[in-house]
Amino acid sequence: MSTPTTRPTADAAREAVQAAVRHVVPDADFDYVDDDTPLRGEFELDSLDFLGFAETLASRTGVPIAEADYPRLATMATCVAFLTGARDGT
Amino acid sequence: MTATMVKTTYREALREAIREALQRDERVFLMGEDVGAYGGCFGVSLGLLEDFGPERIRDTPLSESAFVGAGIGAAIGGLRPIVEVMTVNFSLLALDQIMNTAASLQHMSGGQYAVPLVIRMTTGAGRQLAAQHSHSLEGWYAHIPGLRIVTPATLEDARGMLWTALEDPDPVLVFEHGSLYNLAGEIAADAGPVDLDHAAVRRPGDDLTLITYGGTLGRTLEAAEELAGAGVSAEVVDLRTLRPLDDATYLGSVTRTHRAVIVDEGWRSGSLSAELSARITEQAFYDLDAPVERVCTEEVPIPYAQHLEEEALPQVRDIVAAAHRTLGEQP
Amino acid sequence: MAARRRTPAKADPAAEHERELLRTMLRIRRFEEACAELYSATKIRGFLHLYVGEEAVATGVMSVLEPDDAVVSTYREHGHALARGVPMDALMAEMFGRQTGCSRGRGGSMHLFHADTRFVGGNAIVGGGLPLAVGLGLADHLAGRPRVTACFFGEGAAAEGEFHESLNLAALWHLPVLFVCENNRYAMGTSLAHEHARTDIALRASSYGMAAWAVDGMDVRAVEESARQAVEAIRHGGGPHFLEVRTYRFRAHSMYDPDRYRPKAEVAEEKTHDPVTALAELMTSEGRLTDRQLATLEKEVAAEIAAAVEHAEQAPLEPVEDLTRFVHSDRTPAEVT
Amino acid sequence: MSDFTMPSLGADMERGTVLEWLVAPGDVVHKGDPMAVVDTSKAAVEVETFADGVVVDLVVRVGSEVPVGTVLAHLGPVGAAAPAPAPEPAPEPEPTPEPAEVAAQEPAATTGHQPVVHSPLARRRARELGVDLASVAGTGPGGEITREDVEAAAPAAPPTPSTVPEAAPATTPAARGAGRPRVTPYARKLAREMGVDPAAVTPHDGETVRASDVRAAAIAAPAPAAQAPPPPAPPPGAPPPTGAPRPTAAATRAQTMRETIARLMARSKREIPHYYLTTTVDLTDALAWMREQNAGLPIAERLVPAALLLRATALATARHPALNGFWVDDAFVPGSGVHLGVAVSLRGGGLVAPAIHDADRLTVTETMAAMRDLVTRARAGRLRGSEMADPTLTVTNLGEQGVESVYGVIYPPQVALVGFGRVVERPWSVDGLLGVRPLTTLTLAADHRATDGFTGGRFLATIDDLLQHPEEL
Repeated sequence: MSTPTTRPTADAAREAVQAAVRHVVPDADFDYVDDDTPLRGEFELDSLDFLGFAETLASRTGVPIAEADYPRLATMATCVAFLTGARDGT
Repeated sequence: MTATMVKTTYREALREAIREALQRDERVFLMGEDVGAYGGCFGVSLGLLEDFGPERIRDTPLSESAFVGAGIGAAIGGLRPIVEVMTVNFSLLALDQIMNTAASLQHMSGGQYAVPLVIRMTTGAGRQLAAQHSHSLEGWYAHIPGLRIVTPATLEDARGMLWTALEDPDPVLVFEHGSLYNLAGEIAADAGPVDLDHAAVRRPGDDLTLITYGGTLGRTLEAAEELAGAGVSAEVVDLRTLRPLDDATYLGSVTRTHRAVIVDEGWRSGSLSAELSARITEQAFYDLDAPVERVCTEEVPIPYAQHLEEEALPQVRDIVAAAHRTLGEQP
Repeated sequence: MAARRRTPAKADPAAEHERELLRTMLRIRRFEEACAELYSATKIRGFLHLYVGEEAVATGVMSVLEPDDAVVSTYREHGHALARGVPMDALMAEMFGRQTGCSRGRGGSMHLFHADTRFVGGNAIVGGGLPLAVGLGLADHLAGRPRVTACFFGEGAAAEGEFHESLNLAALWHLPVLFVCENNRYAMGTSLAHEHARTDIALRASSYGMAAWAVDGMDVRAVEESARQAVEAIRHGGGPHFLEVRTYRFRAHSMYDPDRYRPKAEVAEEKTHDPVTALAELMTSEGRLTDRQLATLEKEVAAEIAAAVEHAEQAPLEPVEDLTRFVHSDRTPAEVT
Repeated sequence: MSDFTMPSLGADMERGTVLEWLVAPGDVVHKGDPMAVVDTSKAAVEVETFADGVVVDLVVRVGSEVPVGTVLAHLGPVGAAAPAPAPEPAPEPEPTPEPAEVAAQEPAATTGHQPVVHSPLARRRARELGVDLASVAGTGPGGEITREDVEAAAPAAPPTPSTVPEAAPATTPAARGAGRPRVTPYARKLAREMGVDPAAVTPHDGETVRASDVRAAAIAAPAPAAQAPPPPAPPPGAPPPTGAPRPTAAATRAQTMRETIARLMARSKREIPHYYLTTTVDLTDALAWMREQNAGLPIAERLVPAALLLRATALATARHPALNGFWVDDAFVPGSGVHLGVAVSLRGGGLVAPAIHDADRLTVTETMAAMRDLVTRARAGRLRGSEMADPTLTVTNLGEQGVESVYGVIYPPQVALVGFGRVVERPWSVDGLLGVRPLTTLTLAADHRATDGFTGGRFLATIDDLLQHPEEL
């Protein structure tokens, strides 16, 4: 995985999160999911699903995701913040 | 295990087996059309005449019935003949001796006359030899009680089956598929006799069982490889001995995989594949998760033209398609 | 020849020998007559091919063979088996399909085998025994044993490919085989002239480069003399020999045969050359056989047959559990020689 | 005095007809003389006498057919017979009268209520159409009921709605059972063993119920008491009927699966005397080790806790074979390997528990890969038959769904089920000090017929112990 030179925009990050969820839950419906809904609970992601979700997310955005980062992928809001590098970007 | 490996071919392995037999037992001799001066129609006995002389590497006239019968008589008379019938097609001229005499003598004499005879012959199609030189009749011979039918498909079996066959007190027919003679590979330098009682699992698998022997083993293994690419794990069973059939091995496999595809170069009707299918149905019916599939030769005298011959014979794609059918899938 | 008792004999060995020939022919004749009756009474089943009229052939040829020699026969082989010395009890038990039969009840009339006397069977495929005999000869040839294999077949076999293949092979390899063609003039119901463009079988055999001649098969002494010459030549490296023995079968081909294909007058005429009575009359006229001796002989033969029938009636059946025994050999390779 | 009888001239001859007498009473005959001409139905044969004597009388007339062994004539001793010049002349050999062979035609009428139906096709159509054959009048030969008769007797509309086009040729699989899928023998056997009604199983190819379909229907949550993923509503947009098993007619499918679970679990609770054991496992070291392994690994290769739990269970199972296998016919049959059934929830409802084969021989990484592969394929409907068929012990990880412990119902004929609860952080005493530790509750439901609590206890202790030394996994 190459080191990203650019971070996704918030919209791109949001889109990537949705795509990554749909990768494991093809019919996932985001219409009723607000930014603070826990994704694992909402979409019944088990640990393997979550692994697939994280994997897709990383490959789509180019943002490396360490195991320690998993807690930051809890909701749409935290995901977007993490991916766009709100605080600790490089 | 640090067995030294040597390069060999199916043809050379057969020749070494004959040579070893001639050396080990002075009662052994080879007899058949053009086995001596010519070196064997397929070159198997090339050079043996020079080493063993014309009494033991014995050319015969074109009299299949007489020299096969003479082999039977010589076996009763205390020798251990290896009779080469050039091809299975010509063996029909000796069918009376093979069936009415060799196979029957032991029983109809109430056990007084065993016939320790080995008859070798080439079988099979695939070389554009047309209808009269392309038969696969080993399954037909496997119909006959009193005979043992073996079909070496590997270098080890080509090297090892002959001696075990000679040790058998009853007639053994060895069918060598014509497409195998040039098969090359490595074999242990000390490779020797092999057992004739068991089928061999040539490739383990879980999803279905491909049952074959002789000339179609190679294609069946290819098919298994292709299936693996599609996520299907196919077990390949090489029957090795067509009579008596080692039921335990292939039925055990089918009982585990629940699906069977039989690949047999013989014609379908009244064939060995039919026998296998029947036995599977008789003995493993409640373990079948799909109807037994058979991949056989089209019911036609084998035509000369290459594309027609290819179409007539079992091909990898046919095996793969049959395998998928047992899985209830489109290939 | 187990059940045989010696008739009181003068010191004339030739006469004694003739009486033995007569005894053998009588044993065959009476045995087969008994078989016909037992067949009609359903004690014997399957096909029953009788040798009545042809007894001199088997008797004459077997007389000159050694115990080590081998005999390959046809499906009309009761006479061959008896003359070769297969015990009558074992033969009759086989006709009855019993365990003590010479083929344990698996062969019947057409497949009598007896390894002890190297009687390699009744072969019921016309011509099928010839290649086998060639192979037995080949084994002796390769092993350097001075043995002879006598191979019997009818003139019908001369139309089979195996006949020609085998004669050629035996001559080509110079094998110790005596081919005995029992020419009884009918291949089942087809007469010689209907079947062969060239009816002189011996002549055809000689074309393969082996000594071949014809002999009167109704005269046991002529058959014996011819066979003696042939066997001696073979045993001394003379290669295969061929005897065409001209004979006649007095009865139909098998029990079921209405015998429509040959004139009754012909049969009647041939019966006047009955080899059994011919020898008996000759010996009587020349003073080597008394009526009393003949009567004794008949009585002894009748007793032997009665005992054989009695044995067969009492003999056990092979247990059905052993049905598939002998499909493959019970023996290890070392035990098969 | 002796009898001259009808001889048997061949194995197939049971009777013979006297065509002609060649002798007359008073004639002296000798052994071997022909007595009569007999028609064996194959040929006319002269038959001989096996005895000498004088013909006393002829018992059977010319033209008579009699069984083998019947006395045809009597013979007396030579010289004993009266001269009897030509008494009662033997009947003239006249042509055999034609036997009165008017083979009575079978009456065509059928008797009573017994329908004459030999045609499997007619029988099948009757079954398909719900026609009572006893009520059908046959128009075929001998009153035979034909397919047309059955169809004419059928109600106007087929009793079961069928999507099969009428014109489908009889050879197409779709036409075989009027919409009712075929069931393979193995699937049938499996269904019986698992208490599943094969008729209620939906085949994934829309045509043939195979073992995998039965498994899919039967292997529901091994712990239905605790397992309660609410059957979700059918997903929008019905998928094509031949697609993956997952979303086909979800409501029906969920219903079927529900019924199967009901039957199977009822059987389990009816037949299996369960005992339950539970223990709490400290996962501190295991998770730390896992994080260490995962550090620097691409996401695709990282481990999840379930892989460690499975691995530990597999190793423990290999060491306690009494829990690994089946209770069949009142006896324990050990499994041929450690094939761990892994409960996988299907999106759209239901669970399957396919096997990881020989799980005890896999490393943690391989276990992880096998689990990922299995779950992916389970949800794509691409499980292999063998995976569906032969788990020897099932593991459920309902902790993923948030519960703290699961007391499962054993999936028959297996004899044990292992459950892992959620990993929770709790106060925990270690070496006399209190700390906060990640814990999971490990449970065992086991068949008391196969093992006792002592065995089960040691088994759980082994899993616990293994998880304390993750580097040895």
